[in-house]
Amino acid sequence: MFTQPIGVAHYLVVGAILFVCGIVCMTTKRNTIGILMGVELVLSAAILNFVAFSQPAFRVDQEASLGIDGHVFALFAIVLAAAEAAVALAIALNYYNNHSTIDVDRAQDLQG
Amino acid sequence: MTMQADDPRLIEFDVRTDEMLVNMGPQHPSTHGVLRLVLRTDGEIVSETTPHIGYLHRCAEKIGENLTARQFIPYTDRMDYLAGMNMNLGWSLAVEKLLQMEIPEKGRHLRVMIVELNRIASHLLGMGAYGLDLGTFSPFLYAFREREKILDLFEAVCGARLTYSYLTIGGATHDLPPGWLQQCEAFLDQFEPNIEEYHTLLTTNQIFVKRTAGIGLLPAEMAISYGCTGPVLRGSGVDCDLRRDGEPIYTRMYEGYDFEIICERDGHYPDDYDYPPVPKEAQLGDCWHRFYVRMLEVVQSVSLIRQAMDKYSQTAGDYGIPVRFNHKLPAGEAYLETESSRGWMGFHIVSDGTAVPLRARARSGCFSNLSVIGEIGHGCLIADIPAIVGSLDLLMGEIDR
Amino acid sequence: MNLDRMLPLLLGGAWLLPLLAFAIIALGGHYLKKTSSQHRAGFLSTVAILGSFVLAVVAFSMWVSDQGLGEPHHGPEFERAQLEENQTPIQLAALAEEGEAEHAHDGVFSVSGVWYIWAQVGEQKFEIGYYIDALTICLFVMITLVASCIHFFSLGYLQEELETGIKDHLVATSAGEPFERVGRQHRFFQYLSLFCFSMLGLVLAGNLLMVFIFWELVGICSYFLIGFYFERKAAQDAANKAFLVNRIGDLGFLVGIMALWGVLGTLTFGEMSTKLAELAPETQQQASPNKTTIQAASFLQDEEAKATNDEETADWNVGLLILAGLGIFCGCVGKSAQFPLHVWLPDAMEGPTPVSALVHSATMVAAGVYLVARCYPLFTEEVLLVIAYIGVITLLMAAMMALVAVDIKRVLAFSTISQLGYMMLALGVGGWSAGVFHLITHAFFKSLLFLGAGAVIHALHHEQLLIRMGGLRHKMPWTAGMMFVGCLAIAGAGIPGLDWGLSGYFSKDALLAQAYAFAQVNPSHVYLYWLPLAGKALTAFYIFRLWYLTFAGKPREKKLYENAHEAPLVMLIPMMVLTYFAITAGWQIPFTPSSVTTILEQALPAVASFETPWAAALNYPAEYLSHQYHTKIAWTAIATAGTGFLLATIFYVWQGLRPDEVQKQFGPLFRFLQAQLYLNEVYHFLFVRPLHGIARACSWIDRHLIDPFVDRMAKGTVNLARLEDQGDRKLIDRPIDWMSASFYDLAVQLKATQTGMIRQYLVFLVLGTVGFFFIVGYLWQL
Amino acid sequence: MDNILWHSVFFWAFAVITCGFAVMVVLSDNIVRMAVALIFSLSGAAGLFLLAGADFVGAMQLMIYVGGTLVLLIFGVMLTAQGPFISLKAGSGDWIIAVVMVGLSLAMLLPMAWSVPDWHGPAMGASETKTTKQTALQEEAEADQETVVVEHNVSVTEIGLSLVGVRTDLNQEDQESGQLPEGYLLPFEIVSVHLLVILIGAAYLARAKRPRKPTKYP
Amino acid sequence: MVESLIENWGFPEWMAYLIAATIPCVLLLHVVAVGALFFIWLERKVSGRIQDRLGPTRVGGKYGWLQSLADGVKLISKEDLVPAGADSWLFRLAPYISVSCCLAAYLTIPFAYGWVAQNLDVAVFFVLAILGLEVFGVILAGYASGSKWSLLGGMREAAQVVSYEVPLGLCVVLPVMLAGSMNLTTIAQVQSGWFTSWLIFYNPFLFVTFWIFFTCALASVNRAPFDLAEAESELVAGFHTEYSGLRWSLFFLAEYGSMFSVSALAVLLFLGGWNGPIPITSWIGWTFEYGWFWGTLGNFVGLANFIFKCSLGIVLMMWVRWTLPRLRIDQVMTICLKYCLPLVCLMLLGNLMWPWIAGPPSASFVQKRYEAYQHLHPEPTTETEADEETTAESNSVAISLPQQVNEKQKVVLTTSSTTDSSLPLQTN
Repeated sequence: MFTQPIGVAHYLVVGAILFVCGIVCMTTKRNTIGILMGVELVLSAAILNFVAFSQPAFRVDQEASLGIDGHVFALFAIVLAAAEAAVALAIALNYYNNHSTIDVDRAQDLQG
Repeated sequence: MTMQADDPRLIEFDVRTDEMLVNMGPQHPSTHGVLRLVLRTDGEIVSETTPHIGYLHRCAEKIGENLTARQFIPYTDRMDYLAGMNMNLGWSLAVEKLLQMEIPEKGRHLRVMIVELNRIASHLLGMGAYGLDLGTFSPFLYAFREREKILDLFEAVCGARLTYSYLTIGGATHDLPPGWLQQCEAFLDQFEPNIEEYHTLLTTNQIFVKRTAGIGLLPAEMAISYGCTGPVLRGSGVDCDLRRDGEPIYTRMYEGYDFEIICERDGHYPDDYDYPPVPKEAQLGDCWHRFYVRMLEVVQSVSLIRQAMDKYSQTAGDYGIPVRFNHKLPAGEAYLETESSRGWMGFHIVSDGTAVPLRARARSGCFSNLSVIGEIGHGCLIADIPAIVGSLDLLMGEIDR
Repeated sequence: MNLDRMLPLLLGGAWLLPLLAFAIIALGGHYLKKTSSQHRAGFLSTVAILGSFVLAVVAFSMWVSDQGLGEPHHGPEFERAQLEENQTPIQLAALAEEGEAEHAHDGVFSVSGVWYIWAQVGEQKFEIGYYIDALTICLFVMITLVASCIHFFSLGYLQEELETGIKDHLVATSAGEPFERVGRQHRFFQYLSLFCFSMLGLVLAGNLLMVFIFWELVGICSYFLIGFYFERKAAQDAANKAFLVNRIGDLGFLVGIMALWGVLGTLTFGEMSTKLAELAPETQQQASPNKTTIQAASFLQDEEAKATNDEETADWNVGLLILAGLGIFCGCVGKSAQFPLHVWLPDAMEGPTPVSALVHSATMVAAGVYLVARCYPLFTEEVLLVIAYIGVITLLMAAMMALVAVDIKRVLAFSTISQLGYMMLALGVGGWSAGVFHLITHAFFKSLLFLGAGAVIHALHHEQLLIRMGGLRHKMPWTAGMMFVGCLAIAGAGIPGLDWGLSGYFSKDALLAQAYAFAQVNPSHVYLYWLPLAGKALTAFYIFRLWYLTFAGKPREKKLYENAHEAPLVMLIPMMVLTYFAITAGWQIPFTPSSVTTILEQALPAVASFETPWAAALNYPAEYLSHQYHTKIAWTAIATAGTGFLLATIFYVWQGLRPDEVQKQFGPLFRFLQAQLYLNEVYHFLFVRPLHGIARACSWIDRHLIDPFVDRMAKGTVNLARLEDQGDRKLIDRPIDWMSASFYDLAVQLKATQTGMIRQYLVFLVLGTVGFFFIVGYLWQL
Repeated sequence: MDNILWHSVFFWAFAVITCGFAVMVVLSDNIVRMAVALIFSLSGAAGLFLLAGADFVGAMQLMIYVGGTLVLLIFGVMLTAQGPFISLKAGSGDWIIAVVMVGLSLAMLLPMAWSVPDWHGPAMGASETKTTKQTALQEEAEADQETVVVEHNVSVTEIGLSLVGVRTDLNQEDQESGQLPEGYLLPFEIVSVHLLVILIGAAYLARAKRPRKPTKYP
Repeated sequence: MVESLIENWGFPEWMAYLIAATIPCVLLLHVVAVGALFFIWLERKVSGRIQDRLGPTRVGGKYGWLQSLADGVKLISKEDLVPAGADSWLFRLAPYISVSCCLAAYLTIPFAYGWVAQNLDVAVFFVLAILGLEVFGVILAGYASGSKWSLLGGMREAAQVVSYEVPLGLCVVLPVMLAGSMNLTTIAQVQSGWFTSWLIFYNPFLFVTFWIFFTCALASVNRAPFDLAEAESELVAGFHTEYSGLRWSLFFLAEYGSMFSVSALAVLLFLGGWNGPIPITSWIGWTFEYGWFWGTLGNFVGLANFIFKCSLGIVLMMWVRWTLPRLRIDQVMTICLKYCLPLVCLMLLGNLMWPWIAGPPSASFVQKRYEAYQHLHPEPTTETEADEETTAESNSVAISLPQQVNEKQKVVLTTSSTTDSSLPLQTN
């Protein structure tokens, strides 16, 4: 296992696992902050894929790699994920402030 | 003192965190002795402080009812163990008042000298401990360096460094050893220039000023209404010092001495001392002013000692021979307050004619000073609590007795 | 002095002052209406009318200084006239033609202009303008003079109108006792000022339309003034009657104006004569006033010089012109209470006496005559003939009715109607200046008589019946004397030999002379001379009857007689002024050959009457030709007047004949005249009843034919609407409701998926995407 | 045994860390434990980035993501995790759904990941692959290999320049011909403004709600 | 290093890599451990001197130099208890996070020219990132030990991190901007020559930035006025109240380690790294041009310089610690955010404007920078022609660094398509 060179596919697998963990975390956790963590996981999976695709050494035809674009996209993704987390947390805290509960299931006001 | 809305230090709490009851417990490093403060905090902001005392209670007063007047002297030492001499003086003067006994003039000058020395030692430790509360370690060590010299002097006089029980009813247990005055003189000479150092170290240190100016603001009328005394009262601008306005039996000691009460009268302190200017953030009655009053009192005490030494050496006569241990006390009662370093120390003796007093009660200055903490100890940050407590210069021994 | 600028200003000022007074009183509000200060209204309007009088006199003096007083017209023609003194009428006609041909009269001098154009349709402008000539100036002076006197008189006469709490015995309230009301003298003077304004306006008017406007205004004022005591039922009816009858006349007047406008295309007096000239170019338009006949024949037989269409229009124009003339005259009949439309004047006596004096004797009723005088050139011969005959009929009828009238004011009313008849007769027979002169003199002595009657009524506390008066000459010597002068004037007393007489003598004499001349020229119309002569006798009889019944003899009612008293000075002075004019109006102005008639003759219009195919050639003898018969006529007139006077004295002074016996003998005739020839009943029968019938018929049609139809229509639509509503409810609503309900149910079911739980949404989201990828991934290959 | 590729070793190590802690985040109930697990997981991911030759992105991940965002989350946890909220148990029903979802999505993602042969790894034929760790000199040693892996590592200056709009990594001709896009100046500016707006919004949302009238004490 | 190992000692390739990786790690570990011990002793001595007393004298010889060893032995022997209310797993984990982060920071710090574990391109950035992680250890410790006081301590630490990281990050930008790359070696090389070429003396803005960097560094290390996290007087001992024994010593080690790394960073960025005030080595020829041996000798001198400067920095920290009282948490935040941040921005602006004010950088400076860049990205010519067709002749590496990039000049930017980021550790 350690002798085989690493390819994009390996990264994709790790990314997939991260993605799935993020989704499950989001769906099962009742704590708002838990859901935010799930979101973080999903975003990091995405960034991982970007980076994986940008490295020419990981694939057969080198030119098809994203090269610097992958990096730049990953950068933008990281920055925006941070900003998004800030806003999400602000909303969560506001909700907690007004309803004194962090439990997502209790936030059912907008139901049909 | 409620915090006004526009007070910069009012930290707006945003997320509604739950109130937290925190014990700045008896064994907390910054509470001088064993004071327990229950803080109701919300995040960093303290909304309510309630002091709990009684951890150092040794029921000295009850024991006082089974001892004769002079036997009670050592107990007074252990009340305010940093200013033992003042306690002895207080008790002995109260008894002398009951006995209507007059001690010779030389004894009085001796008493002044000793008491003022003890005041300096006490203030020095107060200053050092306050520095420790605010996080700097070095001033504490400088303070102890000076204090050690004074304790050496006291050791020379009465053999003890902390619990002296030297001044007794009728004068002092024994006279000053020869050459003591010269040692004292030498101490004073090398001590005075050092005071400048302490100012630079703390009083005018920008971070110190930031941590103390405007914190724990104690308005004059509140200080009076809570019965604060001593530097705490004078720090709030109330011009009151028993050495000058006390009972005649006590103030007679200080007759002939020219000294001025250290207090900010209409905007400035008595200008016969070269002292650093008051920073603009400091408001009258805040921690900085209390600290500043103590520092100036040290300088005042130095001048008093010098005068006392001259007077002592000039007057003839004995130093006040103490009465016998089982000296009978006349029936009746007497109450006298003296200006100790931390405030007024009052002693009340009720006797039914026998040598053993019926009731020996001590009224402690620190006790009322502590009672203010509830009032000025809220609406500030946790880090301010030690600063406020330190500025009040509390001593649990005197409070719990 | 340039007349053109000053005259309009002066007359305009005189004209507008009464309007100002009217406006102030009307708008003066509480200030003038308060009972304590009502007298101020009277003073105000009197001052205004005095101002107008002063301005009129100034204008008159300017006119005279500029135009001179005019000389009698018998100049060279006079000599020639003396020559042919005894020639036959035919030669007279020839002489007229030559005179005419020889020298053309240089047209009437007049000042006309426009103040304000208030409307313009196309190039037809409706303007407020003025047309001032000698006639206007004289009439201005006469009207303002008479109006001033009457204003002074009414200050006195309406004294009791000032108090509050006036008891009006003629009006019975429901409770039976007399009706009590507040005095309203201010209102009387308000209407009086308005009347003066409109009368002066009428006279000053520059075009027929403006005349028509003021014609109507005058009618309204008479309505107001007649109906002054509007509580009384009689006053209300009289006012209405007067107004309605006038309206009928005005209708004709309007038709006349329209026709005239159709023919001439313009309504302003100045242009009318020029337009007439254009219409009849080739006829030797008789410029000289003395020859009026136009050879209609030459006019009709248009030789080849004119295109054929000119021919038709020519006939058509003449027809219209006649219609216009008749229409205008119809207006005059209505206004001046001539034969068919005279019924309103006797009833109009309900108004206070000064009103009757001013409005129903001197001015308003004279308006008709003035209009005829003003539009004289327009009238064709036929129209003039009609005017003459109407005049004759009216004067005879009125005179006979006056014989039997018992109310002092009614007698005077009938006398006014007959005198107007005389004026119309004079104008009808071509005596333009005689008619107008009689108008002026009649204004003076008739208003005098009316004021006298007013003083008597005032003295007897509103007693108007002659049969209850008598012997008042002792109580009211001044009034009696002045009324006697009036009676003499109206009777035409004078000494033909010395050619001296009262004003009536001169005017009536000129009038009869003209009639005689006309009769001479046109023998078929000889009655136009004899009937007026007889009328003169009747006039003398009924006027002296009046005088005797009131003043002569013994008082019939003791109580009335006691508390009779001489009229106060404020009433006597105006009567004295009028008496003076009644006497001197006819005299020549000392040191000058001219008199009032000569001044009037300056305004004699150039007559351009047309020869029309219908009437035989009528010759209208020029006025100055009639002078020659002057003395002969005078003697006959005096004779008839004398007989009338004698007859009256026999009846009432010498009790020779007892009036009641005569009544019994001529019973039916007496009753016939008493009831004013039953004309009121005739009119009622002819006009009012049919009208009611028509009205009833119309209402029946409306109720029974139109209403049912409309109701049925309404019911039909209601039913239709109900039907449609059912259809809408059943056919359209039901399916739509069903659809919306079904959608709603679907929505409710779908709503269940919105649980509000974020985590479940996420699960759906993921399952959705995964499913999608599976489908795309695997099914794609198939 | 043949040559151990340290790159792969480290890759699997970091992969195990990342996935392990990610699963731990899911499984643990205590919110604080979840936070810590998340920190380790994302740090592991940063390691993976470094292994993939993206130094700058790795450092950014560490600094911004782990250093910034997660501190924020920790703040959130600290402020809210009082008393009962520390561990909110999810119902058992949710777990079943979760397992189903995991199964389905993995079944979809994994084959997809391996579907493209190109992604399996560098030069299938070559037994050895070069990783960033191996230096250029290494090639001489394997000169005999037929395909030579040209290792290309993106340097910070290139990223920096591309952000500013100058693409130094693409050869000149393509750039001139205009088919290839220039740098990322516009997105860079947009992101900066976007960030500003978001942070102001977040600050506004979470701003202190000053009580209308100052209470006796806050 | 790897190649020489393979050739000289015939290790298999992966073994070679393994060894090549472990050597730097061991070295670094020693530097930190020994450094910590030395500095603990030094702190006691310095504080004693400040407080007018001797400090440790008796333990282990003349100047009590074994005092820290004694402390270590004491700490190891102490009982390592875990409080009842604590979250045991996190409680145990916290110290290791702190220590590992602190040690990781040394990865990219060059002690002398070439003596660096991993010559990363983003070295500065990497160090900052790792320093940022250290805070997790403190927060977790604060939270995990269950007591209110430690939680308050942890929260204060978190608040402090939020406030100091931004100015710290910005201070670092200025030298990086001048040096043109984030690689610490390049930055140090740029400052070679007389001490005047040190960046601190480059322009006044940088001088002020150094002192701001120093303040923020103090805050990041929780020292002296900013040691709120473990404020004895208020919070008993802050986050590490409940810790005792070895775990507590780990925290202590982490603190001193990060103290050293921060001052190392300061030295490298501002004080010329391993270049001494006087370029003696270049005078006497101990540089790599004259061969590897002389180069290493020069490196040793550089190492001494570097260590001396770092310790000076640490002494400065100690001096500040024993004089100033502690600041309150809100005062700390105001200082970092309201005073340091705007000031740094101004300095940044000033530095940007500097070439406009004082004219373009001196030729020598540019030359040094160019050389430094060369070292990192050697000319393609010397490189083996890996790929002919891609390196067109026209490519020439003439990157003029971004600072000079301004619109007016048409910049010819060409780069070799093949650059190798790995450091030519083994030039020659």
